[in-house]
Amino acid sequence: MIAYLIRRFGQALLVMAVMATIVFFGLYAVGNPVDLLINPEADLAEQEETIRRLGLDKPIHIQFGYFLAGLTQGDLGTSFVHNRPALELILSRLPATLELAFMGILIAVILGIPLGMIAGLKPDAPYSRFIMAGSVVGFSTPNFWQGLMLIMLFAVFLGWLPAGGRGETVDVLGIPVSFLTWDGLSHLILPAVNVAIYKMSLVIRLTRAGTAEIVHQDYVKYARARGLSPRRVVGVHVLKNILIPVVTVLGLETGNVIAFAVVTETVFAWPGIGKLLIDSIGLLDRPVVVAYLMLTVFLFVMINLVVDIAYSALDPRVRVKRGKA
Amino acid sequence: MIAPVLSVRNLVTEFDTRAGTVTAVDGVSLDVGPGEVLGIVGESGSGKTITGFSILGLIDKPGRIAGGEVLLNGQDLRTLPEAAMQKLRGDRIAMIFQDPMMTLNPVLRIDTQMVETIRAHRDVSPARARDMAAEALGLVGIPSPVERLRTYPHEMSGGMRQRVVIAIALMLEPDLIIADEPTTALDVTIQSQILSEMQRLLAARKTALIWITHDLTVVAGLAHRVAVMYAGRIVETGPVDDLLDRPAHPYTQGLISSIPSSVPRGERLVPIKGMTPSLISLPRGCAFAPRCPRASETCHNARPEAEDISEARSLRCFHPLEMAQ
Amino acid sequence: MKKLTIAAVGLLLGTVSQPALAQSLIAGFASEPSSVDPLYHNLGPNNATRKHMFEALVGEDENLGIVPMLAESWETSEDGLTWTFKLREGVKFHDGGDFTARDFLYTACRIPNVPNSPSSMTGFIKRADTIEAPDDMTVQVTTPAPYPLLLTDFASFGVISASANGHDGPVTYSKDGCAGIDSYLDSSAYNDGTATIGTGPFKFVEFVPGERVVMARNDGYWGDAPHWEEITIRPITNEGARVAALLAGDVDVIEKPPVQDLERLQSDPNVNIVQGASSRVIYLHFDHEGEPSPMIEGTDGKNPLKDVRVRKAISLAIDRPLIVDRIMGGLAVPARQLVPDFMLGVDPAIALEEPNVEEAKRLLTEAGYPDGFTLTIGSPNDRYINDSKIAQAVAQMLTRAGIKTDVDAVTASVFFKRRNNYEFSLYLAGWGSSGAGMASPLRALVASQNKEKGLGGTNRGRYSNAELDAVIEEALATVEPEAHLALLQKANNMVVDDVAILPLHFEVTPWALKAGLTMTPRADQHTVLTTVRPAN
Amino acid sequence: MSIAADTPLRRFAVDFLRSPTAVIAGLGLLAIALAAIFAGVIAPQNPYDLAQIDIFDGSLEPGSEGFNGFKYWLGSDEQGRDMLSAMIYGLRISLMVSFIAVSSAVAIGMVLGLLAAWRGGTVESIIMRAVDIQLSFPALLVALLLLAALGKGVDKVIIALILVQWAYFARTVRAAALVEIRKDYVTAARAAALPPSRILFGHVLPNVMPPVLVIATVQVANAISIEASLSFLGVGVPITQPSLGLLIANGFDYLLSGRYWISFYPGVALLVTLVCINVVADHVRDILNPRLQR
Amino acid sequence: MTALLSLRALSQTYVSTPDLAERMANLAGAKYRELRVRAVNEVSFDVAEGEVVGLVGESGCGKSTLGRMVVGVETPSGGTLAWRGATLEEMTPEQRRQWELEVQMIFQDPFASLNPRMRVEQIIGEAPVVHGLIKRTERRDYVAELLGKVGLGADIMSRYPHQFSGGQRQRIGIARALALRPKLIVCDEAISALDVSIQAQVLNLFEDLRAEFGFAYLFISHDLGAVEHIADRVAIMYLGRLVEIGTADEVFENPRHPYTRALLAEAPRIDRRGQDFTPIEGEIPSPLDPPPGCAFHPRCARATQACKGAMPELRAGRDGRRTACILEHGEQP
Repeated sequence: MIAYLIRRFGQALLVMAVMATIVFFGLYAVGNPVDLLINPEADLAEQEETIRRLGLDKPIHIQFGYFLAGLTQGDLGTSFVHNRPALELILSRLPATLELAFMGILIAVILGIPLGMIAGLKPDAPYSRFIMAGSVVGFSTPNFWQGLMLIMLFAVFLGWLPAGGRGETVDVLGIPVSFLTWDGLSHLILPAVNVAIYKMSLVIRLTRAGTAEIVHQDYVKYARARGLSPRRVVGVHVLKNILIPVVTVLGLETGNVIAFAVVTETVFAWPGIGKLLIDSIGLLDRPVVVAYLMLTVFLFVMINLVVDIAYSALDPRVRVKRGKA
Repeated sequence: MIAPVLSVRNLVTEFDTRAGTVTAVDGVSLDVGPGEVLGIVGESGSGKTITGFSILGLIDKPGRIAGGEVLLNGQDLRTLPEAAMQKLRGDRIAMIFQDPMMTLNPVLRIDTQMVETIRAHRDVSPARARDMAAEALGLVGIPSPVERLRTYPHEMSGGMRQRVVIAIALMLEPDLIIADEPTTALDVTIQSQILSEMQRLLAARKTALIWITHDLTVVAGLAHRVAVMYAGRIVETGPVDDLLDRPAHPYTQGLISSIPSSVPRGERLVPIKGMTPSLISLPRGCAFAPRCPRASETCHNARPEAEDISEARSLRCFHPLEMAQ
Repeated sequence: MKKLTIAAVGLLLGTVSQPALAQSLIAGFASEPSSVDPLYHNLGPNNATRKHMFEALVGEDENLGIVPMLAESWETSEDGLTWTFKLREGVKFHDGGDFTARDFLYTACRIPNVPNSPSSMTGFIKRADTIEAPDDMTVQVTTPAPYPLLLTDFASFGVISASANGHDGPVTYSKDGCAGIDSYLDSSAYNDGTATIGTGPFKFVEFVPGERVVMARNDGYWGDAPHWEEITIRPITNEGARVAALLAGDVDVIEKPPVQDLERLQSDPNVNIVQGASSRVIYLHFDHEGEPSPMIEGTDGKNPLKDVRVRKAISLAIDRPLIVDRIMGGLAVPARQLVPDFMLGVDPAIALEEPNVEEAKRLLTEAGYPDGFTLTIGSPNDRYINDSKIAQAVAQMLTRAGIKTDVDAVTASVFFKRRNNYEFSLYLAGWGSSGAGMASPLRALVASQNKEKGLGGTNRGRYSNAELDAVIEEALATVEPEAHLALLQKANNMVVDDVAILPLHFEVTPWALKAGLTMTPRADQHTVLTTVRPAN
Repeated sequence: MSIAADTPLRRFAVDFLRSPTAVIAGLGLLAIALAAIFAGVIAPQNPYDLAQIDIFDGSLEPGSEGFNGFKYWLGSDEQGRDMLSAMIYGLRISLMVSFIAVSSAVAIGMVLGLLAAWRGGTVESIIMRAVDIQLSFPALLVALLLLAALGKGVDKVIIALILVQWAYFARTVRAAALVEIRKDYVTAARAAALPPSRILFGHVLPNVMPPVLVIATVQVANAISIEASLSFLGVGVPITQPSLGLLIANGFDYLLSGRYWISFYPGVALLVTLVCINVVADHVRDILNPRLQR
Repeated sequence: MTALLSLRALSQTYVSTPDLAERMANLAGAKYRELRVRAVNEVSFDVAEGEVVGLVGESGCGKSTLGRMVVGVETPSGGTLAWRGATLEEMTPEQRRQWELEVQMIFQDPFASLNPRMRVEQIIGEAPVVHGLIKRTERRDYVAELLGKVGLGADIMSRYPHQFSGGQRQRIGIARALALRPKLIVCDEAISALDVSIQAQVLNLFEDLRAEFGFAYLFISHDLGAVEHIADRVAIMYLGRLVEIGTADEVFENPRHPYTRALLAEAPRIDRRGQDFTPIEGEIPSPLDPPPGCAFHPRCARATQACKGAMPELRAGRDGRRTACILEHGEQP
């Protein structure tokens, strides 16, 4: 287990280092943030002054050196635009994104697994075909288009739910969450559904494929031969085995949601890190972009870790390989 | 004669495939008495495994039991509702599967799988069920059964796993155990251990056993009576010594003479020519006719019916071998 | 007329008698202020937000005319080098402190010293040699040369409270740093509200980046009491989402509804559209220097854009009213000069050109390009209203006149980088003029690049005309209004005659409000919620 | 032995034709591909030729006639582009981008994956670490950053898509190849002392292809979707050569204004294309999955 | 005369060393150590031209690994392997090629051993063309001839493996091995996946081919009956080591090693009825952690203290038979 953790963190550090370096130099190549930050009426002298003030007059490798020096002290740099530590800026937006991501995943799982199992148990029934057709469509349409349609339908035509933004939040342990009030929840539903549709289609497909395969396994037939009730066979013997691929994929998808939230957050004006990233890329706010990427990699690794732990809780066979000593 | 525990009459099981309906089990009749071991011998595709599942009523789509009776202690199981069948499986009739790797659910501990079986049939406390499970494990020669209960299937060797499965089968003292090639996947020394345990336990309990195998040599040492299956039909039955020493059906004769140890070293084997027919395109007459050295015109056109050729033996053949005595 | 007055009074009474109704306002902004520190970042949304809480020494009305604000009156000395501002009496900061000349001096001191400012306000005070306070209610400013745009500069930044910034003693301003002040507050002190103390009609309540800025009515405001008890600014960057939020009732007013939605919004009884001409001109700038020019082909390495006949041909080929009609949905005013009619420096004698493709082709032939050439227009695709669509329409029109034109539309960051590296032969951009009127685009867009004099800062077409430079410099040193105007017009005529730059249109800024609300549009496109009020 | 089945390909075809849904989707896909390939012949207008489109005909409703008599069956956008033509050409861009990107990614991933599986050791470690790094990062973000750095352009979108997809194939190929290499037919080939290149490309590769092809099909759909999302976010293909995604993004501005057709029809076209691809891929996967066969 | 194949102390050890992360973890107190599996442990025997040697053992005893080393698919980690007197190290490229071609293999699983995407003609004819044994134009005729030898018609040449039954596939696999004109064929459980009635056919085919071409076979199997039937000499393996080797008659009639005895006693036979099984106890130990001394001692009824101490050597006893058991050796004069 220790070796496993070391391996994981080693890999994370490597990815973070590679990414940070590439992006640091990559964004430098894109352009000069001052061109965007500065008021166009400012004259050339003032532009140069700003460049100097932000440390952008130095050669790129020197800037990178400063960045590395800061890094050793846990300083990921200060946003050019917001004049706040990049990490703090991201962390302030992170709860919103995480809330969105987890709500989306939750919806996907709560609806997706039962639907997928139904479709897998009775693959030829009309309702199963309907579920699968729906999942193909959900799987196929781009996220932004779905978001748009949701807004059109529920916010504009029906007027049931707000079209965007984050509603009222309540602090829980110092973290603002919005699902505890009706206002907050009503703002959360549409974007969460937007996030959920694709994941749900994925979960349905995975669950269906898993169910269709697992019901033919010997141990399922054996469970029936032992006189177990169908409820127990499906609810324990089949479900627990299906959860293994579903958890694996969902773990990866949670990371993807955090990244893909870029689109959803743009469409729904959800104040999360995805929007921050788009804005920061647009404004070439390099410290924020680099810090975002490093944080995302870190989150990925943490999520993968959690997934692996969940995975070994679900699948005892994995533990042997890990536990060898 | 003592009333048989299980009596199967004219059992027919069909499968719908793309190429049409396939009769996997075609008019099978057999009896097993208390404490008796019946060996069903056949090559792959002969329908021996399907026969086992048909007795338990575990035939899934696209298959179905198309006719016949399955009498357990005189009661026709085919008329029982599914709920009653479910109560019966694992309790009155237990089954042991071929591959001990695939039989136990890999993600559930041994105790979970044993306790759920007991509690599906007996109204006992979980603690009592655990005690029963541990007792059963001890009975089949598993050392330190209480600790073993907490392990997962993959943590055991193949032989140990098969012992667990046998323990589960014996646990509720069924009237009948159907064992489908339970030692094929095991090494010779382990097979020998399992066979020895089975002999010991069955003799003590008067449990009827149907032992399905492709290996005549195992049957020779274990069974009281033998039924030989070919292409979905039982072609010959009889007491083990009688049948193996004086086979009447050319197929049985062929099987015996295919066994290398049946002839002295250096002598040529006399194999059956040709290959096992596909169930999709069975010949019109006797299914064995194309491979049979004794086949006549009749054999190619008409199906032989089962006939009793002596008190204990029956046969499906137009041209049986002469039996000494 | 009398009836109307009664109705108005009734409405006023109604509002007074029902103070609980509709007293809070939520606005959807297209972009978010990067800070609520008024001196941190010279950026549209920051300045718009600032106007609610912080006031400048002098104000700009909706057409960017100069009006008294914290200074009640001012005068210039004979030589045009000394300005004396009389401050308004009785103005109090949100924390109850009195506004005095000391605060203005402190503001001037902090401007060049805001930590990490990405785009500071320094340009607005650097023309001043000295800033002094002869008494608490007077500010005296001297400039090294006559400088007519000082008022515009002083209208551009909000005055902060010295005390709230932790400075209690007297302030002495000096260009090289103010004695006695060692450090200045970081903008984070503003973002959390500790230093966000102004004199404006609204007080700071909270700033949640990415989510909202909330402000409450300043009951001690010296001017007209604002209508709203609480206002909230929510950034909703996506156009569609912004409209949807308005239609769904999440917000009461949005800025910059997409022009393509206006038609529908206008017919919606629940929505009221307000629009006003802005000072932002959308223009095409030529590469006046590159030879060969990077994005021109088929001319054997020559840069045809250096030939005024080609520039005239391009101008003639473009049907500006058609662009305004089809691409801008009527929400723009075709332009030939760099600032709109209501601003200083426009020459009413210069009429809009009639598009004439035949004449354009003739001019091209005359210039030696009978078969035209191949050209690519550079354009941002997310900076101005329909920017890349305008570029496409222009490309279409130029193609019809014989210049095969393609469009290279990229995101703003990339566009500006490439523009500043002179990678375009012809590019589309926009310019929002300040209250200075024509002087603003003249000195930035067409004056030769000159770092010392602060000229040509955005002249990325590298147009250089010594004669024009002389006129502009003279105008910028002439304080006397009429003479100043005459010089601006003279320069303007030179620019138009030489087709130095090619204005396409002025943006008209739309706002969409809930039915029953109205507001005053501003030419600087700032959304100032103080002007939002129930319509009658 | 199944009837009339001769070659693996023919067997596959027979299985495929058994599902009406898959056949319809396959035919739809074929029609879409043909329309895209022969866009120049089929489309009534060349939407990329600025001399052919006229701003006078901007924003016409479906079925309207332009002022020179041209019929806009699906309406026109604000530039006067015929939506039908723009969609056909957009489809071409979308399909071309994703097809080139995915086939390049397959080629790269396949070579590296086979190499990793065959050589093992350090070569495998290096390749697989690179794959891990690539995969531990969401595709959209990588593409977004890359395009921010490279700028717009069809070629750049393709590069970005290759970069985000190669690792996926490398991993799949390696996993599949490891399974195949352990199989006896490879041992037999090695026992027969066949040259490694022959074993790898002649024996292993054809058996690794089926799962790769299924994934490739899905990835084509994915690539189309990512490209559309990138264009929506404003970093995709150039505006004068709109893909379906860019057409939708462009029409997004007009959706609420009642000019639904600018966004709606490209959206439908995209949906139909992606659904067809996914249905075909699903079915192919089912055929190739031995565990689902009855 | 020199043996065709001779193995001397041939070993195959798989080592997995802790990686960087595991070594770092060890610094923090974890106990990752090197894992060593001695799959084949100092095995020595010869195969003469035309001789059939049966190699018997239970799963995991290393018999397949041994077979793979003999055909050159795996490289031994120790000991020597010599073909026609030349060891691997000494072989000239020409000798090496000869060894590679002259030793061929037939596999257990008739489904996995044929490339599903090749036609029969290519499966059988590819290697001889590549190695220049025949010309490309001669391939059809050559393959047809080989198919005839294994009892299949030439008309199946353009079919794919999935169109055949297990027995037919095994015959195709045999034809593939024949195509390189081998001298030694390693049969790795070559009949155990087949139906009983087909097993006999294939066994007969092996004997016929041997009679025609004079092959030597290394016949690896867990099926004592088949080995007894076909082998001239028999070698018994347990946990990577050879425990007994001798002529088939000797070994089957008079097994010396307790393990051989147990195997023979426990193998079911058609002529043993109503058998009272008296199995040896325990399970095969993990090759990762083999018992000290004689690996069989934990299961051996006759084991003494001495058995735990030292690994008994494979020593020649009377009549050229070799047995690895100290009890056997002790009995000898």
